[in-house]
Amino acid sequence: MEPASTLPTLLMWAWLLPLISFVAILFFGKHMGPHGKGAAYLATVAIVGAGLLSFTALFGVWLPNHPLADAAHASDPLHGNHGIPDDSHNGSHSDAPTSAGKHAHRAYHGATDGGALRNTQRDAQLALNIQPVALLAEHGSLAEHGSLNDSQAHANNKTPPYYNGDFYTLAAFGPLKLSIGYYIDSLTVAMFCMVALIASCVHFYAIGYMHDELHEFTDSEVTLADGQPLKRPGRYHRFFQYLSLFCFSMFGIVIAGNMAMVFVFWELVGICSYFLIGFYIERKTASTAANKAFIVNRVGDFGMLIGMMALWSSLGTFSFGDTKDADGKFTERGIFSLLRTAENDYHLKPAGDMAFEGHRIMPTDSDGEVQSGDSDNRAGQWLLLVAGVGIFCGCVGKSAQFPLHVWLPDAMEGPTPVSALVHSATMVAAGVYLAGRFFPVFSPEVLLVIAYTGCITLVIAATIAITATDIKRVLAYSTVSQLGYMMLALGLGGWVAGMFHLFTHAFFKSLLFMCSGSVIHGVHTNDMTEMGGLRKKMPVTAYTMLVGCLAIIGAGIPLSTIGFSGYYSKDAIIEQAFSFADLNPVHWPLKWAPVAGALITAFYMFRLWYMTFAGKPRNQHRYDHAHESPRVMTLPLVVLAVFALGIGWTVPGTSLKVTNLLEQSRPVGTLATTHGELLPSLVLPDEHRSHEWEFRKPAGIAAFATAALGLLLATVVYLWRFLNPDELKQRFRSIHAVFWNKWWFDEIYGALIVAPGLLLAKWITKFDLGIIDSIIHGTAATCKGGAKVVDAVLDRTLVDGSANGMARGTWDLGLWLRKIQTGSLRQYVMLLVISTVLLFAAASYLQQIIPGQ
Amino acid sequence: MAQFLENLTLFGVRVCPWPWLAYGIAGLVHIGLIINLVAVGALIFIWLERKISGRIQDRLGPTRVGGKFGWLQTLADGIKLLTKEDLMPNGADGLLFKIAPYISFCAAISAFIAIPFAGGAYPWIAQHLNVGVFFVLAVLGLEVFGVILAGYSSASKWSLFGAMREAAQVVSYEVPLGLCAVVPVLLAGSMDMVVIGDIQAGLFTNWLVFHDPFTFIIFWVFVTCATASVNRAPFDLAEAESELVAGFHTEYSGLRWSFFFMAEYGSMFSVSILASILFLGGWHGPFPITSWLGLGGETGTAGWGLAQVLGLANVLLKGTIGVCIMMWIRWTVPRLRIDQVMATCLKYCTPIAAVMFLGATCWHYKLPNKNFFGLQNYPPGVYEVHEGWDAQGVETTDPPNDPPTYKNKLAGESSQPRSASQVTWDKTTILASHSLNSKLRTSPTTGTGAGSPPHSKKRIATRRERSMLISTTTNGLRGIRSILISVGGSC
Amino acid sequence: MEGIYWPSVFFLLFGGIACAFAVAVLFSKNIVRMAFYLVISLAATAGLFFLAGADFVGAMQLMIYVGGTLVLLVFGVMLTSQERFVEMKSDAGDWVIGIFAGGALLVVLIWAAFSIPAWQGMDAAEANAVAVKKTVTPIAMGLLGFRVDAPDRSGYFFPFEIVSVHLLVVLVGAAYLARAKRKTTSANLATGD
Amino acid sequence: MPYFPLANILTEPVGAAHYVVVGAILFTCGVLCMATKRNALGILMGIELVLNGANLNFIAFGSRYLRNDANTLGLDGQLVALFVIVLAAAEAAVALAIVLNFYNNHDSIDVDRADQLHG
Repeated sequence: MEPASTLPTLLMWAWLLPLISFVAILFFGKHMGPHGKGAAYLATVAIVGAGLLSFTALFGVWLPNHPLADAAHASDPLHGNHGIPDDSHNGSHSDAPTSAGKHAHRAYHGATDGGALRNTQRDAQLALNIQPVALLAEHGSLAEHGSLNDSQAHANNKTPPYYNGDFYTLAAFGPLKLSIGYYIDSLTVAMFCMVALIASCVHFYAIGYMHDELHEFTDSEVTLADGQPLKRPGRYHRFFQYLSLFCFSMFGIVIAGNMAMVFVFWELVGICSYFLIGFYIERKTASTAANKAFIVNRVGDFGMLIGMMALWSSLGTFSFGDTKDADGKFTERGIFSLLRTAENDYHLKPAGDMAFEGHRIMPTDSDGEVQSGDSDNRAGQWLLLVAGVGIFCGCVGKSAQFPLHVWLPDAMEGPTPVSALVHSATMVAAGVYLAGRFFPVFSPEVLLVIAYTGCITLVIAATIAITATDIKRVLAYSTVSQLGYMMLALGLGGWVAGMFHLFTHAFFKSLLFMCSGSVIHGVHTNDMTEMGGLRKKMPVTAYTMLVGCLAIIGAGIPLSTIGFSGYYSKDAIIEQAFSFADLNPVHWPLKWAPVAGALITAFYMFRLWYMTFAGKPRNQHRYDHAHESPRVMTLPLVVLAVFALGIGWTVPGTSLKVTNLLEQSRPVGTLATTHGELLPSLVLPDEHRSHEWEFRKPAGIAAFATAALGLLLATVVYLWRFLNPDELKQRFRSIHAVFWNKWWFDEIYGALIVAPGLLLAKWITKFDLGIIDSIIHGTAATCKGGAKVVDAVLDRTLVDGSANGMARGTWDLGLWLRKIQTGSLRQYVMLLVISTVLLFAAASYLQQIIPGQ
Repeated sequence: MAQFLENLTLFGVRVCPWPWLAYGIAGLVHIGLIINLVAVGALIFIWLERKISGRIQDRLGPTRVGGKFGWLQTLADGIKLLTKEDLMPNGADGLLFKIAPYISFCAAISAFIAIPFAGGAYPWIAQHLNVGVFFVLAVLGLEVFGVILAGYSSASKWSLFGAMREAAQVVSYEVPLGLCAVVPVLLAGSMDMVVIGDIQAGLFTNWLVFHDPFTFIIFWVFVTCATASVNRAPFDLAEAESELVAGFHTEYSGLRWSFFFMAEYGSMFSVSILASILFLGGWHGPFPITSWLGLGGETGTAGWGLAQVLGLANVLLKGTIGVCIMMWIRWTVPRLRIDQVMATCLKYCTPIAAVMFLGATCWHYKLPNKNFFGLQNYPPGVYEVHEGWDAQGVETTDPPNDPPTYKNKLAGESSQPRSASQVTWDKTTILASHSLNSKLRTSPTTGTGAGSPPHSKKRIATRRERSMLISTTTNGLRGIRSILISVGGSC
Repeated sequence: MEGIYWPSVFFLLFGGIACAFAVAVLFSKNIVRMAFYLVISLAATAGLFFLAGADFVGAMQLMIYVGGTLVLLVFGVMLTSQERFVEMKSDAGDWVIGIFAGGALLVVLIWAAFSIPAWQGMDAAEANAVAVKKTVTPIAMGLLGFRVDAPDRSGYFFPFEIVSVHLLVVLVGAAYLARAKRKTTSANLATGD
Repeated sequence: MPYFPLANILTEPVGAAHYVVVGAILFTCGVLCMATKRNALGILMGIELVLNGANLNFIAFGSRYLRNDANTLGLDGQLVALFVIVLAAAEAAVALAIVLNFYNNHDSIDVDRADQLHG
């Protein structure tokens, strides 16, 4: 199997299958089976087929050709170069910033087999957690070496293995090429598998969940003018049509080989979420929520466009990967390799043109006061900042980060399977995925912005989730909060941690949402205050949801490798935060926010679980009618529960685990401690540093302690009822008000943006009506008057006169010619014959009398 | 025939000193043979029809005249018809009324001009036309003209209705009939009936009806359309006794009436022979007995003659069986209504024929030279198109020392005295046509032009025709070209 | 008999028949007989085509004109065959003008035909030397766009397609024009008209 | 004055001119049919004659037996004649349909009655 050809083919078909399904349902959906039921099967078959292709790509093509770290160190380009010390770079980094003493970590000096040693240590540590004390001791000894040697001595990581190319070139405008391309590395393949797996579960689940739509649907939430609830034909096939398009779009983002294609599919994902959130379009709330999601995303996309323009105008390409010819020479360089060149040891450095372009946006900044780097370089750095923040703006919108997080909770108006998909694998994942994909472009300053955004988001969202009573809304804010975790991890340099959390979160969040959907399906309400005690009625839902809750709070045995999936990823993030804060004590909030977030997460998740499943029923009527969902819905729950439990584990007997897979596509040049150019004090630690015991221990203990504390609090308040939540609410009324009203974000936006916008529009309307219209009316009146004059003088006498004269002449001629037209066919023929003969005669005669013949 | 007579010498004296005399005698002999075939055939078929209808209706049929089977019954009928009064209605258009039966009869006979009765290099055929299939269909279409004139000139409403129905029916059925006939033409790459018949040599699996599923289906469509186009039951609307008394021949009696019947049986016979040549191997039996017995060989030998006679017997037998099947159908199936007749043609026969034509084309394109049984034993010459042009459209010139061929002799180029055994045959001559034109133009010079050298190189080039071999065993562009050329050859 | 050039004899025969029956068409009063004479004239024309080496066109003439067009014509004749239409006389004045004009036209045409020496024909030896060429395949290839006879001339594929579509349209249109009109008024229904 | 080689027509090959003469006769007869017949079908027959006369010319100018020089139409003559035949068939179908319609509307096939378009 040649991966360069098979991978794109497999993934292309995995990508196109949902499109085929979409097109088929679009045209024939209504006629597929009774009430369009066949559409569901078609869409499900398509996504399952895509999943099969994706897993084939992963296990059949990628893994055999790219063995994971343990299997073959030497052959792996990622790890291979760890063992090769790069002496040539020692000098260039000797003037690297301060705090070298604090960089007491792995220092690999030349001749030894340090790389292999380190790898062995790290993998052993991650996989089996053997003898932490001994490892600590070894680290200690290494640290002494490190203090002796230069901390930057070890080489940066190269470009990860990838395959890129174009399926089809849409257009080429000079150097700018718009193409449908692919960029496939292990992240792409893993994302395909994850998206397809979750989407398959969602499809199966939706087959059961959406069965109301099979027949005429009575929407009890929409009241018509006559007081009757709205009745409308079911839109079963339409739902699956959108789902297919959604999956297709997400696959498109993941496989995209250039920024332009990302943007196209980015917008497709947006429009799909618009369709799906507004699926119950007759409900005012749903249509408003859909509009809100769409418009808020536009704000982010505006920034993304700016970022794209900045990159394009200075780099001249949209492509991620390098294009090489058969000899391995570059024919066209991608963004990543332009910004992180091998000459520069894969450190981020503005490309040549960026300085020039940078001057345009930062003209006054040319007289730099910072000694590091010349003025041109600083201008380029500013441009990189603009580009990075711009791209990140898109991610902010899509991944619902502060301050654009307001749309995601409202997106609850869509059907629950959509929420499960939007909140786990597709829409919001797209933002994090893009941030991960563009990671090599982000300078440390941009990463700091990302980190703070994620930090704020995670705290705010978590606090709102505490007070929400709508079961889906709690989960929605939990999603926002978890996305904040991911962004925080990325911003702190923890690429693997962030992406890993994306994967684990996808599984347990989709599980949680589908469980909540199952609950809603069972009790027909979203309100947790009307639930309670459902554990007995719907055991499968309850216990799978319990698995989800445990996963999201990161339950596990501290400092071990045993735990739910969230345990691995969340601990990795907190470790990264500790590692970062160790180097940058100024940014202490970034250290404590995730810890605090873990506490709140545990609290609100178990609040949710207790309110729903434990205790006594609060609404006996609803409790009596509650029932377990059909098997087509619970089966995906169980599947997802298994994954939520075990996605972070190593496959026994192999080194196959998600982090190892992700490590293979670690972005170029991110395995080194770097420093900000614009903020020289900012130090971005190498991610591997966070795995050291020094940070593992406090982080693990903190995470466990906070989670346990949160769980305990929730138990105390909501299960044992030692503390009455209503009394607490009364006591902390002001804080509750803040949380309950979602920090008044919607109101603030309404007052700051929407109201001034409306006011401005009103003024402009007045300007339009009063001034512009009067100008136009005046002009029109003038023209009209002029025309009247011309009409009277010129038109009526001269033009009309001549036209009438011609008409009269024609009329008279016609009257005269009329006599010839007798209407008799035979006379016409006779005329023809006679005139032919006459013509012949005339021609012959003329031929004779004309001289010179 | 004409060539034979032209060169025939008895006791050292040429029998025909002038070529036109040879042609005249040959023509008379052909005409006599054909008229005899149609007339005697009609006698036999009428008797056969009465016997068959009798047996089908559980009675004996004619038994009296001529012995046990009543085999002279038709002769007696004929004598009776001859002695009948020749009536003509008062309001009739005399000229047309009188001439109409002869038109039908002539058309029926004319069809036999182009029908070969035995194939081979020297086919037994009155006039070897290279557009034979086309000619036969055209002439069969003419037969309706007599019917229409008869219907009109009888000054009878019954007759007029019959003629109108006949006109509508025949004109409609010519379309699917032509479509069906095009398929064998396509497969053979020629409209020459001799070629079409000769490609089906060998086992019966080589018959074009077994060439592929499409030809098998289209054969039955052909049978249906042929039945309709010769105006036989269940399509005999023009003479529907129950509604129109006797249709177009209501007012006819005596010999004129019998001419219509001879025309009908003649055309039945001709379409049956046409079907047998197009689909059922023609003069080739189901098993190649002649080649097993080692017959054939040099033209003019006894073995060859025996083989030709066997072929003749095959053709006549197949034609007779076809006629018998038509009779069987007539006495089994009730007559359709006129709208049903038209629906059968327009809604069923034409679309089926069109689709089958397409299918056969695709088969021929995808599996050239292969039939339904997966055999590959069509003679290679089947898929060669022999013309005076090569694939690039350039006229080819001959090597100067080519052996003299049939064409050369026909053109009178060679001065050697020819006997049939001396003539060298090659593949091209099978397809060589000698149209009316070429015969008229070249034959007078054979006597006078003997010994005259070839005039110029150009003349040689144009006289000699080279074969253009189109390989059909390869697909792709060349395959497409072969289809184009065979379609072109069949158009 | 020895000096007779037989193609010319057949030309005279066919041409004579064609002209004679064309004149018969002109002077016949009965519409059905006109059709009959026309058939004979056209069949003789087909013979002339054969004689000129255009055997395929001749066969087409037989099949389409004589077999198809005239059947249609006769069909029309019968549909309208009422006594008053079978023989419709024209004015004598029309005849006089027609004969004079037509005669003048004929004279002009014949005079023109014989005034070009290249059209006079070849001598016998030259005519005998002309090669016999079959026309079916070249015509078919020409219709399919390949000119095997004259590679420098263009093929007729496109006109062929246009004519095919044209025929289809014409036949549909003709069927539409000639379709039976439904009598819709209730009065007609009541009276059985 | 042109040379009329009628004397030796039996012993010499005919030329294109002879064909043209036959075509001219057919043409003239057709034209006169159109000009004198009152029956619409007669006019149709005249058209057929005219087309045949024209066809005869095409065939004659394309025939290498009648005029064997480089200026012959060659197969083009035959191809054009084919098109004429096919179009004549189409024309006849339409014309018959028109005539039948005319008959249905006017209960007559007298073309002299079809003079609504007179001036």
